[in-house]
Amino acid sequence: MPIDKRVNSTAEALHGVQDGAVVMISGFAGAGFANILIHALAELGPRDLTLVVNSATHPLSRTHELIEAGLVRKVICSAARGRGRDLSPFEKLWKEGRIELECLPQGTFSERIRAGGAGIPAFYTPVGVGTEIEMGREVRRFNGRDCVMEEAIVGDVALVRANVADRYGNLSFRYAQANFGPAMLTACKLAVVEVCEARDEPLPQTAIQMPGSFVDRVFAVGDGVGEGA
Amino acid sequence: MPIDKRVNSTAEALHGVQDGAVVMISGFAGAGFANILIHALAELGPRDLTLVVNSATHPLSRTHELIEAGLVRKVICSAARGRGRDLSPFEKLWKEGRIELECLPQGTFSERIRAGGAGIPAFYTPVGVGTEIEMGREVRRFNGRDCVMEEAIVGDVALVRANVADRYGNLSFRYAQANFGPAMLTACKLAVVEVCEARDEPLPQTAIQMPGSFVDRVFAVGDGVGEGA
Amino acid sequence: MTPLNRNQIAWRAAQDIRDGMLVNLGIGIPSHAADFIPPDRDVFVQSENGIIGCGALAGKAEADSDLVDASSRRITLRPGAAIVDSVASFAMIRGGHIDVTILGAFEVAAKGDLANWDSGVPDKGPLIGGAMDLAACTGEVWVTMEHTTRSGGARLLDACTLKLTAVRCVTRVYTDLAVVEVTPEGFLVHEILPGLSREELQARTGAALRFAPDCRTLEAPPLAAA
Amino acid sequence: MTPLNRNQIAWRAAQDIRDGMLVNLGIGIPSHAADFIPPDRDVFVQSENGIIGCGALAGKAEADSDLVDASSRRITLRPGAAIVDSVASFAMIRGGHIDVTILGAFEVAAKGDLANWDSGVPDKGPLIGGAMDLAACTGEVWVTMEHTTRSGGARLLDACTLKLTAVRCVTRVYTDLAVVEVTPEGFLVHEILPGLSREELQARTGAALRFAPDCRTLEAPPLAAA
Repeated sequence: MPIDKRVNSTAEALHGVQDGAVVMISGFAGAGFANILIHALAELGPRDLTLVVNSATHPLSRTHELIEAGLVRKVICSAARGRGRDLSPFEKLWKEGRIELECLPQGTFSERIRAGGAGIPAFYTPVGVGTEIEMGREVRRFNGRDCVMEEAIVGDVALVRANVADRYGNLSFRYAQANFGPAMLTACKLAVVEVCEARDEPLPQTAIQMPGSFVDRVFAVGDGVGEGA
Repeated sequence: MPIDKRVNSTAEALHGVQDGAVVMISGFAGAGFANILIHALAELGPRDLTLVVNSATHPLSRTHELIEAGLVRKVICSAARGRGRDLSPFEKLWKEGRIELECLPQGTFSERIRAGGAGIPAFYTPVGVGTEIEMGREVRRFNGRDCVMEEAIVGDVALVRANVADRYGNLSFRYAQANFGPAMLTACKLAVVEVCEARDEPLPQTAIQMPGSFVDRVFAVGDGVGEGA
Repeated sequence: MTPLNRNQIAWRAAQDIRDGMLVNLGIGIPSHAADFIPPDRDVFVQSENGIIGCGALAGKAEADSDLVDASSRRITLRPGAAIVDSVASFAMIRGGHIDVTILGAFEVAAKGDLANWDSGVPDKGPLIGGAMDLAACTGEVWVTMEHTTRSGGARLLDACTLKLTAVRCVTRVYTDLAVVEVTPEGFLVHEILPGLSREELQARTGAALRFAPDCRTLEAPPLAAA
Repeated sequence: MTPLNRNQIAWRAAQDIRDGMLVNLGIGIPSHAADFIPPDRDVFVQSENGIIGCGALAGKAEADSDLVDASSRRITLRPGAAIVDSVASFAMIRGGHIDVTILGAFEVAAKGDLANWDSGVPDKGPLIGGAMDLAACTGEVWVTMEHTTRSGGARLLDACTLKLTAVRCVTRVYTDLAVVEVTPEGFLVHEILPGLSREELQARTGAALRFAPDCRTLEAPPLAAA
């Protein structure tokens, strides 16, 4: 049967996501949030989720909908501080002890996800040595420099935003849209992408930034609607 | 001063390469050999080199010129077997005990180079467990699976072939030409690239497969002359 | 009783490639499997040098020295093909993203150990290539090979005698005489060449064989030898 | 004696960016350094989200929600800019490929320890972001900050009191009062605000200061406050 990874609804896109799932959510600094999928996941309502997301508080990401709906047990991120003095939805629940938090250096966050997708169970990095990151981690010296051991992160489902996909799931991104997306797609059992446009004809080889072999489902949301609030 | 990484001769391209250098050479299966630079390095004649090259014996790579000239002390590779029954130049010297050899699984080879460029001093991989690769390596179990620890490889100079460069050193590759090149450029102190064409005007952002910030020198050799024997 | 030729072994393995799979095909017999994948199955062939979606071998006119597979063959791309660098290619392999790899072998042990990278030829240098990564990290590792050596020695063994590629990795073996599954209890024969008795097959095998209850005859269409 | 304003601190740091450098600029004062790089120097500004070659902030007409820097500002690209994903961006940072990073800070210790990610505000969540990677792995780590807290407390200290970002990493500090090098022997002042005595500067500093033999006056052109 000719491969075609395009689906026609968010229900199809998210089919099979269960309570307790580890959900990876891409997007950084306003670019690359799969907000249609995130919103649909909040409506679907699986509980006890672990979110792997760079920021738990970015105002342009709908991650907060999952948090406000009480679906999230734990967040693994590099940023969990809302803007201004008022507490963000995440910070409120975290302060109340209702969400567990693991806050990592951003390069360790991205590399652990990459390791999860690349079959590397653990690696060493000098980042975090001498800081609170060191606590509970093995420290080992290489070439005269202390490093901490970091283990891979894997997930059940990745929600990623791209620009154009083809039927094979090949992806191209606009500008800074990729960020954590490619790594997250490799690290999750189910890789779901929302795109502006999902074409029948294959993307030219030179335009592909992420091979479709890492992508399970593609959902076209039309131009721009996935971005912003 | 406006950045311009283009050089006008192989002498300029290789300036500063010294005896004892660790030289990384890209190329795989006939694509991406920087044969003009390799040939020029053989003529320049630095001694006691360590070559980091996927194959020590590929007939389309001029790596053999460095080996035949007696410039190579050690080879780190994943393939060191010449075609047919006759011994290749590498195999002759290796049999005579005149070249040291470290033969690695190809994924471990590429990942160790990537680690060298990415600030990862060591990582674990399941590849090689239960084989002779395990000898002399630390074995550690993660998630019920034994893995070996592999350390980063770094180099002094990378010789890489690309298709088009711009004045900033940004690169695009043709088809399977990239292979080990991008990783090697990140892992070496001096990153030298030979290209068909080196443009004054910048490559469009979407055409760049390797940012110029990893490239030190670009040498244009014209169409095709760098490939093959 | 005529053993399968190499193209027929490749054909037989290719029949088990499932629709939508991402497969990696080794040098030799495995590479020919690409020619025999049933046309109703949409399959991507990955090559270690970063090609995801190898097409047919290139004709003279279209051959391009930059468009090669890991065996240095000039190829074409199938629709939807992508190309990545070696680091990403092996991240894909090591990360378990390849569904099945079909590899040649010198020996396979009853517990699934594979020896396929060093035949013990004296003087020649070693060639590991991508074999260890593929064997250790792919969910299904299928081996295609002749059932015995040229001199009649067994290749299916209790324990390999040659240097190992990876341990406990092979899931199926396709030979010129049989289709054999590697189970926790050892070799289980699913198909056997017509006219070859179970005892004769066992005699050519260096480890105990069990036979599946529904063990069938091994059949392949007539194909020219590779 | 008027301390430098934030733009002037950024200006002063920018004068030390050398031709051809690849720099990363943190949020706040550091981000303004981009505006003051001398025009004879061709510099690439990297941002953690993968932009290599950030240009000026985007005007309303050209603003694009996908073309942002790590501070969520809509930007343009300079000629020759490239964009990579987060994994590659931090491989670049961790691998030491950034020449200099300019960061804001709450505290800097005499041996180079940096505290810049947690000011100890109660209730608010943590924000590490890229600071630890940049501080730990960049060859030159420059800090721009006010010399003291709003209440006059010292920020240059024998040992940091706030949570650390990285140890032994800061190489230079640019404040509104001085330019200070971090040496193996501690803080070494290279420039001091005109009209401010060495004793006065020491009184506002929580660690012993030494003064370079050629210690100069700290000067910056008039610039509107940031």
